[in-house]
Amino acid sequence: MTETPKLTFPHPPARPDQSPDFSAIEVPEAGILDVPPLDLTSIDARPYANGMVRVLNDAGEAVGPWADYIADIDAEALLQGLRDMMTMRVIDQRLLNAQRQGKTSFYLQCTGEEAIGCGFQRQLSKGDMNFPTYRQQSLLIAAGYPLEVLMGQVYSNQLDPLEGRQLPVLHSSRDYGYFSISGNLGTQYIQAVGWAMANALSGDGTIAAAWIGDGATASNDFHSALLCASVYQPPVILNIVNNQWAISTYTGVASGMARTYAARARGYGVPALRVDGNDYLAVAAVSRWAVARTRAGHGPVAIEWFTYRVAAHSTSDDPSAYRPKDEALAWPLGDPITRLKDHLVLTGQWSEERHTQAEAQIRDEIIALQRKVEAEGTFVNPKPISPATIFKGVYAEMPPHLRRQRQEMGY
Amino acid sequence: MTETPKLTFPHPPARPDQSPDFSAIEVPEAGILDVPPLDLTSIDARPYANGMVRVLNDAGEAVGPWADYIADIDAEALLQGLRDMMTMRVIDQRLLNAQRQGKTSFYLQCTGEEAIGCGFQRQLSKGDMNFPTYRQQSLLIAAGYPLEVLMGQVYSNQLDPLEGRQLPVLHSSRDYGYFSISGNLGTQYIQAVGWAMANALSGDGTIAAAWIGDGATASNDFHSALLCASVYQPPVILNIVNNQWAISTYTGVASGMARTYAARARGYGVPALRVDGNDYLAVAAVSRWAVARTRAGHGPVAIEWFTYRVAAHSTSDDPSAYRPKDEALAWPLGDPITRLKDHLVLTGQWSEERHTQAEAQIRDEIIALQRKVEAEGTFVNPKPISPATIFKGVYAEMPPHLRRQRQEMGY
Amino acid sequence: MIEALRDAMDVMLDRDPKVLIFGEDVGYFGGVFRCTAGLQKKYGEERVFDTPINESAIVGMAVGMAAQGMRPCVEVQFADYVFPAYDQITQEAARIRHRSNQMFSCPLVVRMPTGGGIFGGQTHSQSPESLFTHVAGLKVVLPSTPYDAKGLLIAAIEDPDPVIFLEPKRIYNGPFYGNHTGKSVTWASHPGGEVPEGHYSIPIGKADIRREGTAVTVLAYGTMVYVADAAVEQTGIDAEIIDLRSLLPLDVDTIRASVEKTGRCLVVHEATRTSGLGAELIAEVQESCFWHLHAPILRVTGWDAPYPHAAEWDYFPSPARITRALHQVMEA
Amino acid sequence: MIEALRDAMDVMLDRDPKVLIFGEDVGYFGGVFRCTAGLQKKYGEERVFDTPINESAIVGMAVGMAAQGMRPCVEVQFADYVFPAYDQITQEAARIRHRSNQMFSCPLVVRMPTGGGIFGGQTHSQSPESLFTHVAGLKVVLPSTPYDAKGLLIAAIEDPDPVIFLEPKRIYNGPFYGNHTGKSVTWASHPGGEVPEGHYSIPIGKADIRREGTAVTVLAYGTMVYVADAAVEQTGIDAEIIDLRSLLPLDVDTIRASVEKTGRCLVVHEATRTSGLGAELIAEVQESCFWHLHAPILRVTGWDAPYPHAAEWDYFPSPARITRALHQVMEA
Ligand SMILES: Cc1ncc(C[n+]2csc(CCOP(=O)(O)OP(=O)(O)O)c2C)c(N)n1
Ligand SMILES: Cc1ncc(C[n+]2csc(CCOP(=O)(O)OP(=O)(O)O)c2C)c(N)n1
Ligand SMILES: [Mg+2]
Ligand SMILES: [Mg+2]
Repeated sequence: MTETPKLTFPHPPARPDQSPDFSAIEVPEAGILDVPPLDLTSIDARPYANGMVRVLNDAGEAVGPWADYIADIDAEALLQGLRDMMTMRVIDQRLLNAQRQGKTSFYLQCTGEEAIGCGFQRQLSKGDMNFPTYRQQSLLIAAGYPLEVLMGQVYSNQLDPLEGRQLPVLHSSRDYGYFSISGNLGTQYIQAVGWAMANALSGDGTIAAAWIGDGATASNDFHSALLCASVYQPPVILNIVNNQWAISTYTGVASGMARTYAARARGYGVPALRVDGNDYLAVAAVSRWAVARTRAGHGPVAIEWFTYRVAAHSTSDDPSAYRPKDEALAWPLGDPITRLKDHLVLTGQWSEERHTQAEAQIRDEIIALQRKVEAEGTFVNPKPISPATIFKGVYAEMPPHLRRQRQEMGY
Repeated sequence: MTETPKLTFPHPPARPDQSPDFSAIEVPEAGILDVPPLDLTSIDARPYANGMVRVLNDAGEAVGPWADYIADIDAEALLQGLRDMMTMRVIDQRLLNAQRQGKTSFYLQCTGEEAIGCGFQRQLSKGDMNFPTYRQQSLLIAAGYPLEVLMGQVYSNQLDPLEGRQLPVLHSSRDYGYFSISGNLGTQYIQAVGWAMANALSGDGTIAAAWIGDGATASNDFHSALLCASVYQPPVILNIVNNQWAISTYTGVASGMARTYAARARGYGVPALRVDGNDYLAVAAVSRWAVARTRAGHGPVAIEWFTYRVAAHSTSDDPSAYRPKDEALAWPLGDPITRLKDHLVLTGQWSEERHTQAEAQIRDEIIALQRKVEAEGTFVNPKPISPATIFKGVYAEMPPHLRRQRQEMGY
Repeated sequence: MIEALRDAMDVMLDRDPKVLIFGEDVGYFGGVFRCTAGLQKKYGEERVFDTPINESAIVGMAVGMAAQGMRPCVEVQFADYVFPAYDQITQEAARIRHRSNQMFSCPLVVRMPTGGGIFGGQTHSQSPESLFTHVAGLKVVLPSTPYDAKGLLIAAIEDPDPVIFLEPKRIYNGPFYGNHTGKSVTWASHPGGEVPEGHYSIPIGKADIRREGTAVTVLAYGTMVYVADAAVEQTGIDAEIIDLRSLLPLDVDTIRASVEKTGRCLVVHEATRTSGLGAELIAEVQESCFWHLHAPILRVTGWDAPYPHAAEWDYFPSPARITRALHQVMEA
Repeated sequence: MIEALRDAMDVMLDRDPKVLIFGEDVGYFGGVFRCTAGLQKKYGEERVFDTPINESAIVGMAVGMAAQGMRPCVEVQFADYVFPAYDQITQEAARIRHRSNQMFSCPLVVRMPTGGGIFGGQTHSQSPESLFTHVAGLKVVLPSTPYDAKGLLIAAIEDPDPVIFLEPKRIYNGPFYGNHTGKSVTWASHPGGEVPEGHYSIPIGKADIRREGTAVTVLAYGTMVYVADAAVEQTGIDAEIIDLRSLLPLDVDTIRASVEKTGRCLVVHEATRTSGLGAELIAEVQESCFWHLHAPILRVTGWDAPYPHAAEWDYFPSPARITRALHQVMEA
């Protein structure tokens, strides 16, 4: 018991000079939580917000009620999920390399988190809209977004639908349900709530899905979103990707003494679940449940995806300065690709050889595609866009002062 | 069970054309909750956040563990509390009148909420700092703030320590532990956290108390404050005055589906209690506990004071347009002055006659004082302050451009 | 002007099911200035509703709705309270069209009462217009008559891009010529108070020549148009008074034509001087009319200090101050 | 410049136990630009610490601490992310001294990297200075050399009022003359890179004449000082280049003296043009030096559009654009 007030400062379990240590992270057994009714209330969501939905156990088996809930997802669909994740990872590797070669100014990987976007997106329907952050490329992969367009954006080249306006990875696609990404953290969260309100008002049957990182839950817009979702009950899924880090800052600085981010959401009266984000089956199951609930008009739901940021924050970051080098290896929830692969091998739907083969094939395809994309321009070898494009789309119609400035520019 | 998403819009229990209806408000019995240990955690605070600490029962008796906790508060102190509240109410009435006579531009009452500020302030010590809103005048009354200064501020006259800078009721007093009030809702909440952090860092043993209305809990700074308090554990008490209304907007628009505001705070990992704010003894007891806890270094605590805004929002407002006229009479927690008076009468420490007498005496004193104060200038009869005061204190030292502007003004 | 604004929203709610109105106290009650009174009753809660007290949430929701195709027209209770929403307005609403290369757009309106003159003190009196005119992607409008208020608000709601719509609260109920002890005038007795029924709009980006003249150009907007009127009347100087109406984009053509004619220019606004809109006006005029100028362009503005409560009229740009400046510009 | 800034904080942490440093990633890691590297280790977590990702919380805490007597110097990771804190900065920090009639004050510093040139796109490149220079109660500082950076940051931390401290990130590591394909220069080889040890300060409010000249006055700050240098060199025009350093308050005396001498003036900044600081500079100069001016004052600025990622160098005010403007000002 303290005697005088002293401040606390949350610390990660280990720093670079220490061994990774995740002993404080409780990993509940797979399969122990029920599938709640679609109209789950925030009060009844308590065990889901403080616990963790997991389907794949350590042996690689799919167990418990949530496994049953998605028993109809067949081998083909699971293999597609595996391929989505593998594709994502290869693209991350290739574009990271491209950045190292100076072919793009910036890149940012989602390594270790592939299951979340890949598994979630496959449960959405056409017309649904994601409001992603910069680390949700996996949604685009699973949505079937043309990879050359995705890469073109990263190279800011002729294939970039944004004509070089945005930083690499800040994609935008109305058709593939991917809202224009802001560099300002958090802003998309309340926008998703507004979009979902419009969905409800127009009765078009579509829903919205907001995405945010654990660090950015500290933002004001996270609060606004939870609050307004609780007040108006629009069809929105509020996803929180807790990957333990926000650049160099440990997740404890964003959570404080709160048990989980899901519990924080529950404080607003929004039902919330915490889910093993490295378990493709758990992701698929909870996503399917959440989408069904939301589409049926039971109001908002929050999901905390528990995962680990394996890569650096971005190409501007070097995590060895603030966390143990092999912390990712110690992560108790494993690697999402390995876990799904092991499950499929165990159940006889896949084999190690086919996996190795598939890996090589995906890599080759992407390398070939990448060459084609790079021919359309890279950072070191650009095919310039007219500078006048700067003035395009500031407004729907160009006002006189912009016309004068464009002339001043020489166009 | 709905089939398609539809928005909800929270409604008050009754509108002007309806009878007041508080049947949905659960009023727990007095005396049923224990006094928790000073190091109460947010997890263990559950019954306190969802329930309600009450000491005075319907018969006017002080009952239960919280009554015992303050058994040493003697008759004199309780009578002082009664006088504080009565003084506050008379001042509110007199200044409301003054506004109606055009002697001040604006006024804002705290009628019905007197117990909260009066009861809380008496538990603080010299050096502690409140970060109030515009409805916490009662803190100043109980702190012994000179009434002529308080009134002078409302008249923006020669006695106003702020020299007419601020709207009436936006007081400021370092010596009496009352931080400069902003007209922008919510901003003080995170500032209080910062102030308390400074207290902890300098180890001076003082604490901070933040105040906010139910409506303003929607503000970003409410969120920031809860979050940062949870992260750094400074010595701050986070008070929420839930008076059911925010101008014309029912508290449901600020709470959404959350059970209580205290529960929302608990979601951040901050222990929280809900308290009958019309029960002076409950206020005194919980305030004493919270101050002791905070000063002993157990970190932040949130308190939701459950009460009712009896008066109009301000002199610019007419509540008959949005709520039943006699809603206040139906309020299930009664009137704080009447309740404390009845208790004191019941226990033989006070009588109806002495009360009537005291009322008249307080009124006379305040009227006399008010005359003196009005002699120093009113809105219709100002004793002008030099216009050049506008430039004073924009900066510690006046920069050249302000000197030029002051000259341009003719000073 | 309140009725005109309400009328504009009424017309648009009626014409376009995508139009939504929301903000603090705007629903059941109809707004603290009564601008939305009766609209919830008429159009239902799904079209006109109350919000939590969080301006960034209000605008953030509106951004999402607008991107989806709705036409939200939201109220911020006082312009002084817009700052929590500043991020959503300047970094989001203003940017979404451009950053998505027109895949998404953001047709929304943020209405807010602006300016002093009601003894509101520093948090009910500010004029933040230049904090928005610096932001590419926004339009900024500030009407000075009920007629303009209605026509411009309709144009703002119909505009494909985000519009900041500032309402000079001092003239909500009638023109104000700067004499605060004088008797108040209502719009009923003023030509600008006549408001046609039904739908009409006034193009954003066009200034209005309120008074033709040859001696000096006075650039003003909102309440200051009337105070300038009064000062010009007092001096007898043949000033041309231009009511800007649209602060971004500016009607540079009209301004230039006038200053080329008069050779002198005075700018009047209530906002804090340094980096106020007056600075931009002066920069623009001196650049495009330099060779026509006979005298330095002066500005009469609010002081570089918070708006005081009691000394409000010492802060407010008075007819006396404008008169003095007019003489100064003419003498040079 | 990074070392100089760190050095300033180091000196102040050491001298004054009330000085606190915090912000996103500034603690253990030392900041994404490394400005605070090593300071937590040296002074402990109570003096230098990491915060949640919430800029309004960072500034809001700082306001409370400053009012209590501390001297917080906080970092906002990029100036583009300051907007959530805009309310706490402009309505609170800037106002507390005045509204409390000096009962409370708010001595805090908000540091933030500003400007483009690092391919950061629209959310890592903005120059929001004029959104702060409009706010009475604030001071706004923007150094262009390591020497100034250290002296001004020390002055800012010692200042009794809130200071917005903008750091031109393009010249964090060395001067930049506007040629992005050229080879990068480090501060080590530049006279402004010399930074004395220990405590010294440079008064806020004083501009620096970087280059004396008689033909035209160039007003610039931050990165643009170097780009202007390069343009002046190219043209051979005998320009006087003034590095403003303090944007609020402005050193009007130095500016006026120069323009009275040269009779011509050019303003250069990277921020969006409309209502940028250039407008205020032009307004001020034309008012105080009108009778000395031989030509309209021109401005070379960022375009009125979001800062693009790929076309960054078409947005950035280049030596070529400045050169053109210089000739134009000289020809008139
Ligand atoms: C408003 C704002 N503040 C700060 C930043 C700088 N920033 C970019 S990413 C980041 C960390 C975000 O962490 P988290 O939300 O956990 O997402 P993750 O990167 O882990 O996916 C920060 C601080 C920003 N982009 N926007
Ligand atoms: C940022 C901001 N937004 C809006 C307002 C306008 N406003 C003043 S008081 C008020 C209602 C506040 O209600 P609540 O917080 O419940 O406090 P109460 O008046 O009931 O004590 C509103 C909306 C404001 N002052 N500041
Ligand atoms: Mg993270
Ligand atoms: Mg209230």
